[in-house]
Amino acid sequence: MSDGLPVPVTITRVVQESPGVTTIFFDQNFSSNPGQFVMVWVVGTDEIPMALSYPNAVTVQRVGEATSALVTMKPGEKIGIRGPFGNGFTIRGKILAIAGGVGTAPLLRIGLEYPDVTFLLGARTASELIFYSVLSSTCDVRIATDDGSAGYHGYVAGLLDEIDLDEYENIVVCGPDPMMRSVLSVLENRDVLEKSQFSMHRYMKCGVGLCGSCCIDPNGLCVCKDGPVFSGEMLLRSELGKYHRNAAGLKEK
Amino acid sequence: MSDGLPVPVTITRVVQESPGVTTIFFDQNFSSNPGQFVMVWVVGTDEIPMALSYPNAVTVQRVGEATSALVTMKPGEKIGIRGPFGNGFTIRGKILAIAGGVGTAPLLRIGLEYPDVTFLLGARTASELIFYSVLSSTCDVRIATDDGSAGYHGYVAGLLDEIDLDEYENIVVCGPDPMMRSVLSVLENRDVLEKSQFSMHRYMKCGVGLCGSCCIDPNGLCVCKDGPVFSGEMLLRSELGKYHRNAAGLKEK
Amino acid sequence: MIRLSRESVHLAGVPARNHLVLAAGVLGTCASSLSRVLHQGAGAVVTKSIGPEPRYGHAGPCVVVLEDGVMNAMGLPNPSRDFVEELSTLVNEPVIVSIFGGNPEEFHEVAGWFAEKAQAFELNVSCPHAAGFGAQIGTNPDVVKACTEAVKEWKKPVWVKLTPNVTDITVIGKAAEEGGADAIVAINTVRAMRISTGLRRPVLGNKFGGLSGKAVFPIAVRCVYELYEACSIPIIGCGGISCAEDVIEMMMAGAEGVEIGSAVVQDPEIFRHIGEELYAPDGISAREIVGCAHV
Amino acid sequence: MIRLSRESVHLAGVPARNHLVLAAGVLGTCASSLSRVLHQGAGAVVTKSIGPEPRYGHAGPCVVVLEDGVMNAMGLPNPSRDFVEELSTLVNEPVIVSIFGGNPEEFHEVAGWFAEKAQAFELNVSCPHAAGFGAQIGTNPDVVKACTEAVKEWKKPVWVKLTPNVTDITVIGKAAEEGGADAIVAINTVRAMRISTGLRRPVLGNKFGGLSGKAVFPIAVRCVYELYEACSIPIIGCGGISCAEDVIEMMMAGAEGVEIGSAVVQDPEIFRHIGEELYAPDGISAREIVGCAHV
Ligand SMILES: Cc1cc2nc3c(=O)[nH]c(=O)nc-3n(C[C@H](O)[C@H](O)[C@H](O)COP(=O)(O)OP(=O)(O)OC[C@H]3O[C@@H](n4cnc5c(N)ncnc54)[C@H](O)[C@@H]3O)c2cc1C
Ligand SMILES: Cc1cc2nc3c(=O)[nH]c(=O)nc-3n(C[C@H](O)[C@H](O)[C@H](O)COP(=O)(O)OP(=O)(O)OC[C@H]3O[C@@H](n4cnc5c(N)ncnc54)[C@H](O)[C@@H]3O)c2cc1C
Ligand SMILES: Cc1cc2nc3c(=O)[nH]c(=O)nc-3n(C[C@H](O)[C@H](O)[C@H](O)COP(=O)(O)O)c2cc1C
Ligand SMILES: Cc1cc2nc3c(=O)[nH]c(=O)nc-3n(C[C@H](O)[C@H](O)[C@H](O)COP(=O)(O)O)c2cc1C
Ligand code: FES
Ligand code: FES
Repeated sequence: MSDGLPVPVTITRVVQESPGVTTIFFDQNFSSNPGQFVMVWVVGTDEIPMALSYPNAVTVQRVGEATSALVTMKPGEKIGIRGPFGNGFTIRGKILAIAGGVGTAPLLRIGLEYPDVTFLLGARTASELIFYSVLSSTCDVRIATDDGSAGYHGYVAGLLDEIDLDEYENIVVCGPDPMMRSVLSVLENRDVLEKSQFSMHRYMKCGVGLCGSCCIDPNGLCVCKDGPVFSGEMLLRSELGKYHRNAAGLKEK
Repeated sequence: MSDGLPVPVTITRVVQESPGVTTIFFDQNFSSNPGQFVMVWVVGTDEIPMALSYPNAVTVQRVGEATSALVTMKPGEKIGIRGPFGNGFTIRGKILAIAGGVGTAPLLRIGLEYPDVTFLLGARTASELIFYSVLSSTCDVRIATDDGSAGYHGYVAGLLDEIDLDEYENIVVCGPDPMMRSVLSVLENRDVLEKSQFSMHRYMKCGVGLCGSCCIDPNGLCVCKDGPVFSGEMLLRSELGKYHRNAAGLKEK
Repeated sequence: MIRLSRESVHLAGVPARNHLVLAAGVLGTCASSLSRVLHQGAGAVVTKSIGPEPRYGHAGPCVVVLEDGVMNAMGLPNPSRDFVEELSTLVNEPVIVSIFGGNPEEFHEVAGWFAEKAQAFELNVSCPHAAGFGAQIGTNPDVVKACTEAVKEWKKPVWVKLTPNVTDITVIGKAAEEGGADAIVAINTVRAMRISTGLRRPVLGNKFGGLSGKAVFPIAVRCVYELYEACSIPIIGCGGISCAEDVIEMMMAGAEGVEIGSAVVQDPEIFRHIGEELYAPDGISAREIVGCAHV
Repeated sequence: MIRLSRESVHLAGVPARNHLVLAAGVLGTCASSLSRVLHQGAGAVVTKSIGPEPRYGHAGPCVVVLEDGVMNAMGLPNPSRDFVEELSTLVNEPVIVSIFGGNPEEFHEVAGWFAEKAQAFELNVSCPHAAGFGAQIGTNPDVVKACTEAVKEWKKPVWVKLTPNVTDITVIGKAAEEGGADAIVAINTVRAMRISTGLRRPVLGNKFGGLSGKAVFPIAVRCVYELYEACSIPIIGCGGISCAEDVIEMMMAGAEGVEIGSAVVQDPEIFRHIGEELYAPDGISAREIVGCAHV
């Protein structure tokens, strides 16, 4: 029976992108739209949502049990992949990509595969900037670090001051919730919300719009199925940057 | 869920073909090859195999409980239809159809729809001949009755003496087992077995090649799925005319 | 196809907008998603099952979508008492609160939190994959009866949701009825497992899970039919319903209303779509067909 | 995909040509059809269940093919003792005779007729839709044990085929093991019903029937997995297998061999086709994977 069981893949290459971030390549390509994600089964630990940074790779920030297990895996070991799931970005024309931390992963393919992309790359510190060199070969990359150790000193949203947003047909954003909320505010103030798309992350268990663990207020959409990419307009009056729900459904700041 | 459940149909017309044989028309056409059959659910009684005599009708000889219930049904009442099942006849060129009794039903459409058919119609007595008038408008019909009350006096196989079998590309046969065995012998003697096809009947419960109740010796083929139409060559060394199995799987003569 | 008239329905004590209810555990953790499902045409909604303590659920994978169904082992994740607050935006809506516990006292306690807010309770005595809860309670008629009685003290309609993973589901149905249940919901998921041959282990983090969706429809119809013959309280049919015809079939087996869960995977607007097909101005009353297949 | 080496296999006392066995009741009433299935590549075949008296079976419809499975209520039609004669052409073939009865004495009697001819017996204590037989025996561990012991007196391998329609299948599995069974076969069909909405009644003549085919595969895998943890005798997996990958999955759950039934509807040459996919000259031994998903 062929069905939606996890597809077993074998890890072929493990690349350390920064002290906390690792790209795991495997032996099978998954065709997807940039922004779609997969559920990665870290056997014996958990199954977690991850953007496909490449058609055959996920880029993982170590934050807890499953990500720690994943980044210490070796070539030859196996993981399971369900998906791709979700909608992905709609991309056309000149693009502004705004990424914070590991939020660069779902935007990477946009930077690599589309012709006219300006990429704003933010991180806490220089060593945590990921994909800088590969992106600089294809796009106009600008950098911001919270501690000023590289590029603009401050949050990535600050980089927007120097950018003429009217030039861009699409603005695509991914990063931590507070970063996305602040970018959202800037875009609202500069009246370009309608061309913005944000990739959200919420606690996910099923990935297929069934269990409800990833739903966001106030409209109850599923990040896994109706998203993860939502328009800025839709998110304006949402929970983004205010709270999210954890695995138990309890609200957390 | 759409699936293989019986399709409910409403009886539209009931036509008495002979004292013991009735055609039941219903409000839905089933596309089939001549020789295919359906399972007719006589609600509250049983489900029994029947050839489609017309795309929207079965022609029923009253022999027991289910057929008795069926022939007494009235327009407006409902029955269930599963199928069509089985292979049906392969028809090409000039055709000789040989029918005994209600075995005319699966051959009727051949007589009506194909251009060049000679139809040998047998019955015990004149009143039991069915479809004579409708067939005579489209084919060359010849008649045999066991008691000589109409046409040739004797079994339908006897009619073959006056026929040049070389003229025909296909010889299709349906009737009671003894009649089919005697036709088979004649065709073997006249060396035309390879162009003959016989429609078999055996006790059927599933109609789909699963339960095994319709299997015939010696090769274990399912009459419902591998048949009901078999080549004369195949049947030569079969149980045809010797025995068959009843609902319990017990052999009967 | 038979079509029903759009009538205001009382489903075993719950004033519902139609006969189609969202099943427990599906899009049921947030008031916002419950409200969305109501807007999309559900007649009523059942919440995620709420228990005495917050639970974070089993390790993943928690859900796999199969060709003809879904298998899940969520592990009853729920925010427990915080869910009372969550429901505050839904006070006058047709919301049935699903609850679970390890014994009658816990059922009683959890129900008490919601006694003001819920239109009715659904007792989950049937989840096949959470140790100490669900089916481990729901296979014992005495415990089912005691849990029903305990929740009935809050004087709200009580629906008891049964597991099909028993030798005789009517024994449990009768126990619920004796305990004072206003309705029986049948069925919860069927205990199941799939194994990843590539990874050589069960695909669900919990190994065992529950099968739902189309694959279980014939099992659910059978359970509803059996319960209709054995019990006198209303039955809500659940399990594998994915189109209007399935709803009619469940009703003919004996269900006064139905719950729908897994079918949202294939069609997130399933309630609207089924409603459009099921109801017609010249439709007949559901009363005419409920149980009519018992001939 | 994992492939197996074509090895001569002893399936719980039966010298089989491969791991793929025809399930009971499917093409199993004639020696000629059993022989045909063997020629098409089955490693062994189980006959239609034979009982103490000839039975003509339930009124039709007896079988309906669903989108993802089959539902049947044949009603155990069988020629009883006459079947001894039927099998005479198959004496040295890998034929397992399925038998049923209403009590241990009847099981003993029927088995006795075949003691010379059968390679092994399979006890049908699990048909979910024949009053007084099958599952009505197979839900009671004491009766299962007694029937097993009774047939074991004939000193042939005895496989006991279990029903999934019980609260805990391992209780019955252990009873069979205690009774001296050489193997457990899991599972028989799952009790089910479908209703014709057009005709307003259950579609099967017997109303209730048994679900088989793809829909039940996750239930069958679960049962085999549970039995593997509870019992020490070999398990034969059955239920919904329709491709080589399913065979591997069943083996990983704990099955040493498999039985295949409903899949013949979609593909009458299923044994040959699965065999071609499953076996390869450089395949591994089944021993390496049986039960390997128990981690
Ligand atoms: C659509 C989507 C795409 C993502 N893409 C990436 C990516 O490309 N790279 C990357 O490093 N991370 C990505 N994440 C985040 C990643 O899923 C979590 O970091 C990971 O699940 C943490 O698991 P853990 O066991 O290591 O941590 P835990 O200790 O379990 O949890 C740490 C934190 O991670 C989050 N988290 C844990 N489990 C989940 C889960 N099942 N679903 C969502 N969040 C969870 C919670 O906020 C939690 O507090 C993505 C998340 C989503 C929703
Ligand atoms: C492929 C096929 C096509 C047929 N087409 C026609 C047709 O067009 N017109 C027609 O009148 N008859 C047809 N028959 C025969 C018809 O199915 C039987 O006459 C009918 O099933 C008798 O049912 P009953 O309950 O009236 O009789 P019963 O009293 O049950 O049995 C009378 C005899 O009918 C036969 N029979 C009974 N049940 C079945 C069954 N389930 N399957 C096969 N035979 C059975 C047996 O030989 C039995 O001895 C066909 C049979 C087959 C196999
Ligand atoms: C992801 C998921 C979570 C579920 N959670 C619960 C739950 O918390 N409580 C409950 O009683 N049933 C739960 N169920 C069972 C469903 O409510 C329903 O009984 C079952 O899925 C059968 O219906 P369906 O085939 O329409 O999905 C859950 C089912 C699924 C698929
Ligand atoms: C038409 C039919 C008849 C059956 N008859 C029997 C039987 O006589 N004895 C028995 O033990 N099992 C019987 N079964 C059950 C099968 O042997 C098997 O256990 C079940 O169908 C599950 O396997 P499958 O999904 O591969 O068909 C029958 C199944 C079908 C579909
Ligand atoms: S993760 Fe289950 S609905 Fe989104
Ligand atoms: S009728 Fe069942 S196999 Fe032919």
